[in-house]
Amino acid sequence: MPEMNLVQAVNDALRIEMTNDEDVVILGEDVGKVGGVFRVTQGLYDEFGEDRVIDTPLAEGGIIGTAIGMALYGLRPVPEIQFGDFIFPAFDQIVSEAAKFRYRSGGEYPVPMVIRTPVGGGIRGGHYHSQSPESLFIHTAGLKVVCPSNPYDAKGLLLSAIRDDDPVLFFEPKRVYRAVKTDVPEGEYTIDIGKAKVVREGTDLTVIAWGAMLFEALASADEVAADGISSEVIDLRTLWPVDIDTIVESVKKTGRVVIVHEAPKACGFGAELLSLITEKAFVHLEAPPVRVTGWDTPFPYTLENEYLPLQHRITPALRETANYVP
Amino acid sequence: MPEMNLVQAVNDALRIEMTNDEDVVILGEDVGKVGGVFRVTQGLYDEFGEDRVIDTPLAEGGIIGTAIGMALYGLRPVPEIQFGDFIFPAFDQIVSEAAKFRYRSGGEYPVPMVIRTPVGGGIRGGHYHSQSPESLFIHTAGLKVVCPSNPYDAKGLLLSAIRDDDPVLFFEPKRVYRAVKTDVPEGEYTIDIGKAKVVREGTDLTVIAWGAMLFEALASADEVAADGISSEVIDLRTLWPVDIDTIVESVKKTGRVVIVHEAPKACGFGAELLSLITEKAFVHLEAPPVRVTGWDTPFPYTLENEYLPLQHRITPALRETANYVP
Amino acid sequence: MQTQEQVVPIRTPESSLNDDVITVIGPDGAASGPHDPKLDSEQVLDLYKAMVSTRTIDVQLERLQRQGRIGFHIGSLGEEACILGSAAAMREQDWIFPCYREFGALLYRGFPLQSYVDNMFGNADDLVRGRQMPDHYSGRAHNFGSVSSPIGTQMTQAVGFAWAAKKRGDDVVASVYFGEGATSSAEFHTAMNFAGVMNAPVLLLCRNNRWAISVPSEKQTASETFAQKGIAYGVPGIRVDGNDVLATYKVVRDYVEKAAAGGGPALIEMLTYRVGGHSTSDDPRAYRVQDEVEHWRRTDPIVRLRKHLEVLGVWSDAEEEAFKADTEKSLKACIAAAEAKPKPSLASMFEDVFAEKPWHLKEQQAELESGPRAKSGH
Amino acid sequence: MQTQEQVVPIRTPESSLNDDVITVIGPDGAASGPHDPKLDSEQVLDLYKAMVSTRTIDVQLERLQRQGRIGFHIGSLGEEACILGSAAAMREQDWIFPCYREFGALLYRGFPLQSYVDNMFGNADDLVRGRQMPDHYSGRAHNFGSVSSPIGTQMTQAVGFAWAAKKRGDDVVASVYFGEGATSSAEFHTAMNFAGVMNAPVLLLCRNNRWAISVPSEKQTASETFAQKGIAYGVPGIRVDGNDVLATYKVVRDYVEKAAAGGGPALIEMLTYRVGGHSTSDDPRAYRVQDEVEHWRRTDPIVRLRKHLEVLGVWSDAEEEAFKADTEKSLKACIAAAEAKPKPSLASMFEDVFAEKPWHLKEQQAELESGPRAKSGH
Ligand SMILES: Cc1ncc(C[n+]2csc(CCOP(=O)(O)OP(=O)(O)O)c2C)c(N)n1
Ligand SMILES: Cc1ncc(C[n+]2csc(CCOP(=O)(O)OP(=O)(O)O)c2C)c(N)n1
Ligand SMILES: [Mg+2]
Ligand SMILES: [Mg+2]
Repeated sequence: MPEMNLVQAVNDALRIEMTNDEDVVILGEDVGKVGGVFRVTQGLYDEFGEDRVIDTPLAEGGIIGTAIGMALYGLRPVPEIQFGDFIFPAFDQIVSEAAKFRYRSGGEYPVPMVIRTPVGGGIRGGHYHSQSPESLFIHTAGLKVVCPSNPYDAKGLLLSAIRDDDPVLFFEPKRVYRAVKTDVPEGEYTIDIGKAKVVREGTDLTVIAWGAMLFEALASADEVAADGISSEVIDLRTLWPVDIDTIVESVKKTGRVVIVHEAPKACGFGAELLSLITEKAFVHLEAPPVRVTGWDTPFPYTLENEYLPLQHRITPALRETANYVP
Repeated sequence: MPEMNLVQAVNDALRIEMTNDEDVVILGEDVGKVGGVFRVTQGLYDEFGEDRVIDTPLAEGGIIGTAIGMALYGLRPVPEIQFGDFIFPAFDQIVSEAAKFRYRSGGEYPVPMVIRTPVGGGIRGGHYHSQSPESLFIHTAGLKVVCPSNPYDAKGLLLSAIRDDDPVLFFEPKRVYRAVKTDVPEGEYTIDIGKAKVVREGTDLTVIAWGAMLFEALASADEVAADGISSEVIDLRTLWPVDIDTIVESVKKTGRVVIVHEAPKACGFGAELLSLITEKAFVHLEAPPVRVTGWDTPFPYTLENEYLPLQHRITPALRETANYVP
Repeated sequence: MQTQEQVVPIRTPESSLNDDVITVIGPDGAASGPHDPKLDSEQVLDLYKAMVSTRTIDVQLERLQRQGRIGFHIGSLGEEACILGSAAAMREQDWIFPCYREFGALLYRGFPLQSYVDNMFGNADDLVRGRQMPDHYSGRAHNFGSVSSPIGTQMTQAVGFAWAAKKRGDDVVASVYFGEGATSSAEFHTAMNFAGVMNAPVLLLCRNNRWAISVPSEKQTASETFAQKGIAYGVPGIRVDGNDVLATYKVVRDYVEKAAAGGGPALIEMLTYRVGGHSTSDDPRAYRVQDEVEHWRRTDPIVRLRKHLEVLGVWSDAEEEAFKADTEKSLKACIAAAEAKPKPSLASMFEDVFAEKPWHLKEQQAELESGPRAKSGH
Repeated sequence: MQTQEQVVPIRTPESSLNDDVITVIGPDGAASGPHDPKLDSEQVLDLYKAMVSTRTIDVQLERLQRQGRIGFHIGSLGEEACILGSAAAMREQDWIFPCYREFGALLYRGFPLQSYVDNMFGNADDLVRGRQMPDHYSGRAHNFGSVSSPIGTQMTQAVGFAWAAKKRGDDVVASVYFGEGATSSAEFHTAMNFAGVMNAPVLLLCRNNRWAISVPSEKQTASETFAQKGIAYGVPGIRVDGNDVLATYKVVRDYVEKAAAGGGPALIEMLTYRVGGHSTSDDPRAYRVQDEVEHWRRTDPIVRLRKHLEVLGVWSDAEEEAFKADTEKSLKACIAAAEAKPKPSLASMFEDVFAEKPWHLKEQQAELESGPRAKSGH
């Protein structure tokens, strides 16, 4: 079984589905000849031609607006937004149009489309090459949001996303792009959208993370294991609709939970997770659920590692939560 | 003391500050001659001229982008977005620019600007004339968000907002525009941004609401009072930065809380409030905090009153929360 | 400033002059000139009837709204020629992406009047299930898009749709309607630019009806015409008399054929006038003078076409009365039926958000269905 | 399709032909023609030195980045003439809104080299407090805006800024830089349209350097030129040889004066070429042929101006070497100083989000300052 990094795994999934399905087209800035600024679409332009891998003018609103039109016709566009931070010029097309199209047309017009975009910090990108906008899209009814943490999941989830009949935001943790390699089976396989994965079993507390922060959570889990704290770590994989059963089951077992994400705290997805847990497992909670997140500031350049919820911030949170006595 | 509705109170505040300060300018679609589709700026065009009350071309991105430029020069623009649902073409200018300008420039470039826009349901506006986008802006570091529930607060808060040195989103509950009249003092007075108001004192549970839903919360509070349930109702007035002290103090007293808002539940502001309360008053909670919100669907037309968290949905929540036994 | 003379700016075209506006029907009602589509009287009569019934429906729906029986209507008073002339010029396999004033085009395409009226009431039979405001219909079965309120969003969608048809090798042209105010939107820019670069078979149909709610066209842009905006994108821009149904039909038809033949997109500015308020929520007396309205009433597209019918020697007052009466009769019947229909079910509110209902929507539906509203039958 | 002949589309201007491109410095190095700004040799030399030091700094910073001592640099190799010619044409009271390649203009305005280098290191003395990437500076004290990454956003801001100056009755013109790729952004459309309608004293300066990362200009738009996009907005569009510093200076200066006199906005397309990669993160060999680069090297703006200096009989190789050596020396000193400076404080991360720090940021700051990073001194 070949080893791949996340860039290669996403590229592999795209190649497979473009081979399977003539209707799958890629469009975006620099996705063609050069294969994207992160080289995720490398080789596809040569293999499938400029009608299947389209270098567009510099306008995210146009990329998503035309992609919606293609989906309305029956294609399965996979637009790329070069950085998640640059998705905002397309925000209106995503939240006002793609998200509501099926509903507002009484089911006449589904919009099968996967918006791929790199998110998160870790490459010293400062304000505009580091953000994690997931909660804005989770708040918008009609969108699915996926964020794999590793190459294996990335390939299986992307194949599911492209075959899904609803618009999916597919967030790729750019910090992981080349940092992590896993075995990735050749050919087709899918991972269900909406299913989380318990990546570490434990009994004392539950840690919920996704994307690049999963590895920080695991590192902290190992660190506190030395003090005899047993952490269960959940990789959400799909952010919305979230796998509530896996979360609640774990929290009922541990009674304690720490949620980790890069985005700012205020109205971040951590708030929704904390709320769902409190609503559904209130009587099982032995400690207040804790959020370890990016600060409520713009994303800084030099102090990136002080902004991000890295191991140095997660570990104390795990200790406090595990040792909490009312 | 004259009686005013919310439209008149906002208009009065605008007139006062435009008279005080030459640098205050209004710009937006239809704000001039006709005084806005809700007539909030009526008369200001005649009084202050087309250089102070500007009918712009049909482009929200241009309204906010040029308003930011005016603010950079030293003016205090008060752009109007005709409906909160149409703020998304300006989303990039608001979240990438206005919100981050002071920070990214090391304090060189503050952006004093008040974005006024009508929000919420209640006028049979369907998908695109009914939404409440507050959580998207609360999640974005660098923005203040205000939403008055009545004419008196609207005037005092708007005067504070225009004098504030940071960008403020001023959400006007359109359902309240002409439905509520209160005494409004003539001339100047301000209400501090960041201060909530306990509008009904109670001991059994805390109800948190704002804007149009405040009146539904109060109606339910009265309804359950008949069964001897004593509700404390808080009108947030400023959504962000939220008045955490008033909230926590009340919850510590009651131990039970119901949060009401029109926006969809997932990653709505209710999630942040519930999380803050759980983090700061965990040991005082006698029942799981409850959210009564819009459903996680687009905003419907015919079933508007089944979508909104009106009295018929708040009252059962108050009863259950008050009677909850673990 | 004298140094200016030395700098040669890009020359702006003279084509904004009125004599560049394509017209066919003269003051005497006769059709003439190179743009006469030379339709037979059947076809002309067919267009005339569509325009008359469109207006009849508009008038009735406005009344209905004033009576409080429907919540809202946005109409096309005075714009019938540009809407129906262009719609008729599209071939059966072509697609129409609406703005919000084109119900006449929808019905011309064969969309059932009853379905349209059900949409005006948002009842259980409304094809969009009462989820959107009146006049926010959707007509996939008739190669017709879906109305949404945000200005301009349909334009880039139409471009992508047309490109997709071309990629599949289908003989399909897409047309998209919008007002002159919408040319200020980001969507217009992106749609025009992508259409040009992709050489998409799409026609951008601009109803220049002079007003964007209360904002007159001269406040939308400093360019002399809207058609000249095509120059920024290497896309031809044409101005046609939008109150002349024959001229509109011909120009649109020519560019449909050009696009179908691989000739790419076009921007067509249709000069017309919004005789009514912006919608039933608007009173234009607050911002425009009645003289202007009167001036345009004299160029009323229906009066003009009627004159042409006289030249053709078809149609009579009697036939007209009978036709109007029929239209009103069938409309009244549809209204009566629509008004009697129930609201959509509570369950319908939670459907079609996704292809399959996720757990959280099942929970929320159960919550509503176990609440007082379910019992009271809302 | 024969019916086409009958339809007269808006004529597109011929002004996209190259002979419409304004040039002053000929192949022989002599300045001639109506657009010669007739600067004295001091002024020309001043421009030349600015261009040379800009390039020297570019070269050094690229090296620094390859050595891993700075994280990123985005330069202006080959674009020095259009950047400095236009910057020099702005009057002292005028404002410059940058894209991200205009550090040469920033320094020309008197911004301290040390401050610029501190920004490249994001250290404690960086005026933007290490919050943004390198080359994302801010220069209010020098009538210079703030760099942000999102393409195009500075354009509408410059229009509003210019309008505000006009409203205040101040004699200020704003100029805003952007690349040809940015003309596809919504911001370009809105900025041009608002500038035209508001008759704002603003110059939109398009650096047409042929590439938008890997996308060539012909894929950005189907229009023949970028200047002709002005026609869509009733705004004059001019094309100038952006590798000819004298022509650029003159054209920009003329329109500065026109705007200052109430003549309104202009779009100026400056034809140049991005000789280097898009940034230090980019390797252009992946998408363009070396011949193209070589061709443009022959029109190198510095070589061309040097030739003109020879005609003027000023400047020598010796002076040039000495000047470059000086520049490198002072740059090296700034780098050494910047590298030795500490990081910004943890506290600085929580400042300037708002004018006053709210409770939640105080809490978050306390949390970080009580954690291991504070102790480890990060
Ligand atoms: C993005 C957005 N902004 C504002 C509005 C409010 N609005 C609805 S119609 C309209 C005017 C449109 O004018 P025009 O494009 O000329 O079309 P017309 O109504 O004249 O047919 C405005 C401002 C909207 N629907 N969407
Ligand atoms: C909204 C947005 N989309 C995408 C990007 C990524 N990006 C940075 S520069 C660039 C190309 C810009 O080309 P051009 O406008 O010609 O300017 P140049 O770099 O050539 O000076 C792109 C696509 C961005 N910064 N912002
Ligand atoms: Mg109009
Ligand atoms: Mg470029």
